[in-house]
Amino acid sequence: MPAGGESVTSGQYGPAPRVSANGATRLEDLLFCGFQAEALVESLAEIEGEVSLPPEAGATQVDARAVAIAFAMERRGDGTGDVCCPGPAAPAPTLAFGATPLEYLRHVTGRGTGPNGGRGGGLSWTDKPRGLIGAGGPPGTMTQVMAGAAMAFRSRGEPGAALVFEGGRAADTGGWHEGLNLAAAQRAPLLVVMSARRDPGVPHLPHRGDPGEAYGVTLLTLHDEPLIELLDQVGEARSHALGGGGPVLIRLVPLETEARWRGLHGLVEACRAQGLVPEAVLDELPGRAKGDVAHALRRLSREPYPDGPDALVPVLAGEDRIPPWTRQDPVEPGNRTPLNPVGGLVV
Amino acid sequence: MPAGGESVTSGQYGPAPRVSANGATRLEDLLFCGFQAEALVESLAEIEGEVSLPPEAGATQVDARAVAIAFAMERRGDGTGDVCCPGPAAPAPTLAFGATPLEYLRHVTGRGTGPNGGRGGGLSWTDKPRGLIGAGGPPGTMTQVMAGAAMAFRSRGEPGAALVFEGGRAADTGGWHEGLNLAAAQRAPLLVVMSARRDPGVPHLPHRGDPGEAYGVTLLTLHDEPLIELLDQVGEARSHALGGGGPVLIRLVPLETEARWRGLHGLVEACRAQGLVPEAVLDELPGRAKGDVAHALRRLSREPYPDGPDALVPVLAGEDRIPPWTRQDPVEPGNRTPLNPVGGLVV
Amino acid sequence: MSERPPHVSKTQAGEPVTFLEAISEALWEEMERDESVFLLGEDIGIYGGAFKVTRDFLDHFGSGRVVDTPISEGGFTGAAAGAAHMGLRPVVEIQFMDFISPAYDVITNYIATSRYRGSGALPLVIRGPVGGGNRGGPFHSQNVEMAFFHTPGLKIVYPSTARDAKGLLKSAVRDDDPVLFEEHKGLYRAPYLREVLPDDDFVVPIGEARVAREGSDLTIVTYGMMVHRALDAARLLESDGIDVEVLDLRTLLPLDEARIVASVQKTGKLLIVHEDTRTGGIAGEIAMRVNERAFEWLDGPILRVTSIDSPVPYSSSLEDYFLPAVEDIVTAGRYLGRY
Amino acid sequence: MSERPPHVSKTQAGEPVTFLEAISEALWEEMERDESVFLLGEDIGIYGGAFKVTRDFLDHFGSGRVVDTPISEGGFTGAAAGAAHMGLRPVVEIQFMDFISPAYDVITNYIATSRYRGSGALPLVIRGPVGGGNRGGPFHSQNVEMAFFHTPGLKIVYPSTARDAKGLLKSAVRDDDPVLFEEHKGLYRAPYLREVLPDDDFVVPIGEARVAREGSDLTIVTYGMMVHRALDAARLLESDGIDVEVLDLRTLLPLDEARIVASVQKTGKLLIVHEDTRTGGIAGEIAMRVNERAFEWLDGPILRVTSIDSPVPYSSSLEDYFLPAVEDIVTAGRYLGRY
Ligand SMILES: Cc1ncc(C[n+]2csc(CCOP(=O)(O)OP(=O)(O)O)c2C)c(N)n1
Ligand SMILES: Cc1ncc(C[n+]2csc(CCOP(=O)(O)OP(=O)(O)O)c2C)c(N)n1
Ligand SMILES: [Mg+2]
Ligand SMILES: [Mg+2]
Repeated sequence: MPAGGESVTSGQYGPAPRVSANGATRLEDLLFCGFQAEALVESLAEIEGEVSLPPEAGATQVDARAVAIAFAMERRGDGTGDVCCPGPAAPAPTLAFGATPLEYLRHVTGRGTGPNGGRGGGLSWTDKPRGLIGAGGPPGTMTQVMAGAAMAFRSRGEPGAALVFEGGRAADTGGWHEGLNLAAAQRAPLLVVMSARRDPGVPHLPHRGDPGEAYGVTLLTLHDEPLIELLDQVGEARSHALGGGGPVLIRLVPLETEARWRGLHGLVEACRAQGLVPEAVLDELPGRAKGDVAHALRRLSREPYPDGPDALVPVLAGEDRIPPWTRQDPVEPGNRTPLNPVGGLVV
Repeated sequence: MPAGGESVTSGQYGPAPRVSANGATRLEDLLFCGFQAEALVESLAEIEGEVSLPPEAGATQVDARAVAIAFAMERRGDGTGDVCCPGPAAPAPTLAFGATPLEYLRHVTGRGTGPNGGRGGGLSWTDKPRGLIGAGGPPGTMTQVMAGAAMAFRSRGEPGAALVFEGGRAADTGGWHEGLNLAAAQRAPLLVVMSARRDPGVPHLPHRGDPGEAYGVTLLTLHDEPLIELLDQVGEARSHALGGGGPVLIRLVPLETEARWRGLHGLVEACRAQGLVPEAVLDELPGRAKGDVAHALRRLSREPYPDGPDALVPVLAGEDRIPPWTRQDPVEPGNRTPLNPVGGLVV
Repeated sequence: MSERPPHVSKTQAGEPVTFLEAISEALWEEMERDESVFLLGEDIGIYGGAFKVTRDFLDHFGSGRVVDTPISEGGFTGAAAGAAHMGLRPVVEIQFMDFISPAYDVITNYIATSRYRGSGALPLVIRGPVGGGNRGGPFHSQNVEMAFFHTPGLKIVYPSTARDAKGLLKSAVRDDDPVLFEEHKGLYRAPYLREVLPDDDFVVPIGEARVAREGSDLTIVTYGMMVHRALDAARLLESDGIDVEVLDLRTLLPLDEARIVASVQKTGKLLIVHEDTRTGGIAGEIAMRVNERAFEWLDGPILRVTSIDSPVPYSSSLEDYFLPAVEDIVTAGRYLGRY
Repeated sequence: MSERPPHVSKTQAGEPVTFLEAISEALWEEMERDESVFLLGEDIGIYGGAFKVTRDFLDHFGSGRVVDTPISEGGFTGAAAGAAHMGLRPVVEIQFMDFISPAYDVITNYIATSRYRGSGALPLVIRGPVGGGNRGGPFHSQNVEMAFFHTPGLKIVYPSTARDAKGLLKSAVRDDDPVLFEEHKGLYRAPYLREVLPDDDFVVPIGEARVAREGSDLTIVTYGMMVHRALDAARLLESDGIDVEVLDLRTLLPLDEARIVASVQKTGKLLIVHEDTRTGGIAGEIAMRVNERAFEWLDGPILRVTSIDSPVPYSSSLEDYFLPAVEDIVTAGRYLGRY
């Protein structure tokens, strides 16, 4: 049973990244990815209860806009592209940066075959070639972390940008402010999405103003724009950030639940009307995406959970970890006989 | 040697508070307090090196505006007034809320006679009757703490407000944001002064915008206004906050070092011109204030430092603390004789 | 004000309560008893709290005393300190105790030092769910005692029964010092912990360990969820002829050194069991105290059974392996019993 | 780029360096050696750092590699983690280590768990001044090891000599795991620590304790400033006929259990000395390890000399009383010697 590597690369787990170069097939890819994300979110609701899902899995309620935002980035799959933190357990940007539905499902259901062997919660999944950086627990933390990633691009003179998805309440945390302030002071190419996702029954505390205003951060507010427009707007925001304009805050105005994936259907129509994607492809795309997810779900059900001792994976480089001594043959005590309850006899 | 009480009250240490009711003598008091503060800041520079000063003592570079701001509050000295956190080691608001120069000096020089017996650093000095709440270490923390104090007024339906002095860089901390956000959400009567004090050789990271804007917090910017005007403006800010308007952020635009106490002299002239304070009083006021501080300094030089064992003051209620066993007569070891290196023999 | 709702009236009705209901009752009763008690936390009002500990509190006590806060553990814990300075008695809920970490600064630097700095006592309680076994993964499963155990000026309470949860929480609210109160999620609704509590204003004093089982051959010192595993192990060890004493610490700070020492002086053997990870766990301090006060009574090494030194793994198979099991305690108990 | 300034060229010139200069040299050399190394912290650039460790670094390495940050320990430590994900090797300065506490969350929850969560190693160093005796009061004097010692996934280094400071800091920068690096302010400019260092790229491995003095009657395990107090005490105990071995841990996490156990097996007596406060101090873990591995060698109780359980007091008289003194170590050493 593989316990998951230290640092996950696409080569090790699952197929090579399905990220195409930006260009002719980008819209097709975007649609495919969007329909996969929609299907994944539905399937998570289905399997909930059956399998254990991480506490953060509620945060999957992103919408089609998240897919378009991710697609406005430079996604490469070879370690040279932009980087993205999709927010905890959020499928859309994860797929957009090249993960497959099966990898995603393995991950959130804690399979032994998953990218960290079932150890991490949330979307603690970092895949350097694909540009994925996994989230931690507290809201706001990843704005700090991705500020640092953006600073790294800048200090190396590389033309990359960092994208992070946070929920709306993350801006209540001091950590979020510290991250944004630092990124602004450093004019780091950071895009912070404040997505309007689930809230546990309580309304946001009203931010009466723009939370990035203190730092001179550019604000982009997105409503229900057509996804093609949105792609352009976010693309421009990225260029602005890359050009030394500093971070951009992208605020997603909440959509009704029914409206969350509407943008995809609008995009299909736009593609059809303008002939951007062949009709035949547009027709079979949603079905293929759903089929993919259905296949992944079936396959998932046959994938094993890790074995208990896989919990012993090192927390430090070069550290050999042995099972608790109570799970080994205890040594006999004796007068001045070396005791070694921690494992084996000491010589 | 008194080791300092648990919680300092004015009755225990030094004379009763010198806070007069707002009214006719308020300007006289303000001037007196201002000249005392000016003299205290000078004397601190003098005694530096001679005695140990807390690392925060550099933060004493507030100016005359701080005195006026404090005087715009309801200072009572009987536990029913407004509360104030003067910022670390800042003399002006401390005196304005009723501390004497001698108490102040005892405190910052860590005398055994000081309000916490030499144990606290900074201005960790809480005096409930006077309304003083002592600062902790990190910038921003006291905005959180004073937000809670303001919430307490509000939840009890009492007409009090909380005032906190922070340095300009405090707004870089997440803690500051969390405090202000909470106060704003609760519409708590909190006045946050961002004072422009020392900076260790580095310019502020530019806040390009208003750091309170995100929370809908009212901003009051003070330049070099006459102190009488300033009293009114801050008084209005206080009323606004008390009336349910929520926190007010008071930004002090930095003054040149020479200009820091100029407001006092302007106030003397205004009082003279408008006959607000008798001439004779205005003439002898600065000298009397200086004399007071000089006397306090002389007296201070005769005041003892605490004895070492005073360090054993309890950290928890009802806890008896005994000296380290190595500073007592160690007990003799013996086979199955109760050892008690921690103090005395166990029976 | 509305009537007292059923889920905080069970004791009044003579019915058994769960560990969680005991906590709700304690809070409700303290808020009724003392106007200065008020609650702060994320989603505790309208939503009633992530685990519903404060369900219906907002309706009854109003938004002045049940304060829904922004996600800002540092900010609202700091505010609690300010309110405590003003004579209020705040009870802070941390949604999952893992998220007390953003408040680490204000708790250790400001709150814990207040009394010593001459800034007066800060009576406040910080409470919330801890512990593993719930498939919560690394961010929703931690025990937090060792983050604060080293800080002079704090008290740490960690009950294992409904009775102690209620009685200790009431004591914590009345205490003049800041108290961290850990509630194991696995105990919240455990059927085996349901009990009928006395229908009076009982409190359980902070600082006193409880003998959960008397024995003469081996002392197991433990707390929280592990009390129940230790008791299971003790029953199994009985058939090996090993008579185990189980001491439930209940309060971790200050440590009830006297009762630990007394038990070790009786049995001569000490096993410490904690759910928290191994290195730097509380076992160390207990070992030092016993060395200082009862070394000559030791008839064997002080040993410990703990979780493995790693973040709490997410998959159930891994988490089960990570946590101390009854068999681990039995193995260690046999080892010491034969020693 | 400017020339290498004199205060980081002393070793090259064959001159002795202070503890502080050794640290500056280590940073300078690592930045020259590896382009991915960069510095973040408050006032480290233009101002050169509160203790001037990074004086002239900004001029030489530029603002891309010497980053003056806002006051936001959490924010810039988190950013360091992000940069480390990208293959950089950040070295974070905390102006006073007391102020690592706002970064407690991101260090323990995010950074320490990264490798285990499958998010890859995070090679970064967090360094800064610690320790008392400088009249800094409660907020500028703390030792911070026990805030992090309990967190799996971190390393903690605490040198006591200029040589170790330089060699260990270089190792820390090259290490693939996050390392906390504590620098005692009292050692920074201590004249007795000035020494001529080898003019080559030497490193001191993390994880290995050092025998600072050999002896046969009693082992003192200690680190940091207390190494020097323990050595003073050992000299005094010699006249009592007690031959003391002093073990300087150098690395606190992971603990060099093997060397501690070996020494105790030789002497049969163990005294632990730490400047940090008593309850929950590192002595506990050492006591547990020795119980687990060498109980039968013990000819006396494991004892400890530590600071008093309180915040660090401000007045010099109080602080001197609070800190462990040479006489305290001598008293404890005599007690164990006679045992
Ligand atoms: C420091 C911290 N406090 C509390 C939590 C528990 N928590 C997880 S998600 C969440 C709500 C987040 O809201 P928002 O940022 O709007 O994100 P959404 O889930 O709505 O996308 C809370 C309170 C946490 N993870 N970390
Ligand atoms: C969390 C934290 N980080 C760093 C410090 C060290 N420090 C003390 S004062 C200060 C500068 C504060 O600047 P500002 O807020 O402008 O206050 P000023 O001293 O200028 O009044 C710093 C960095 C600290 N006390 N706490
Ligand atoms: Mg939300
Ligand atoms: Mg300033």
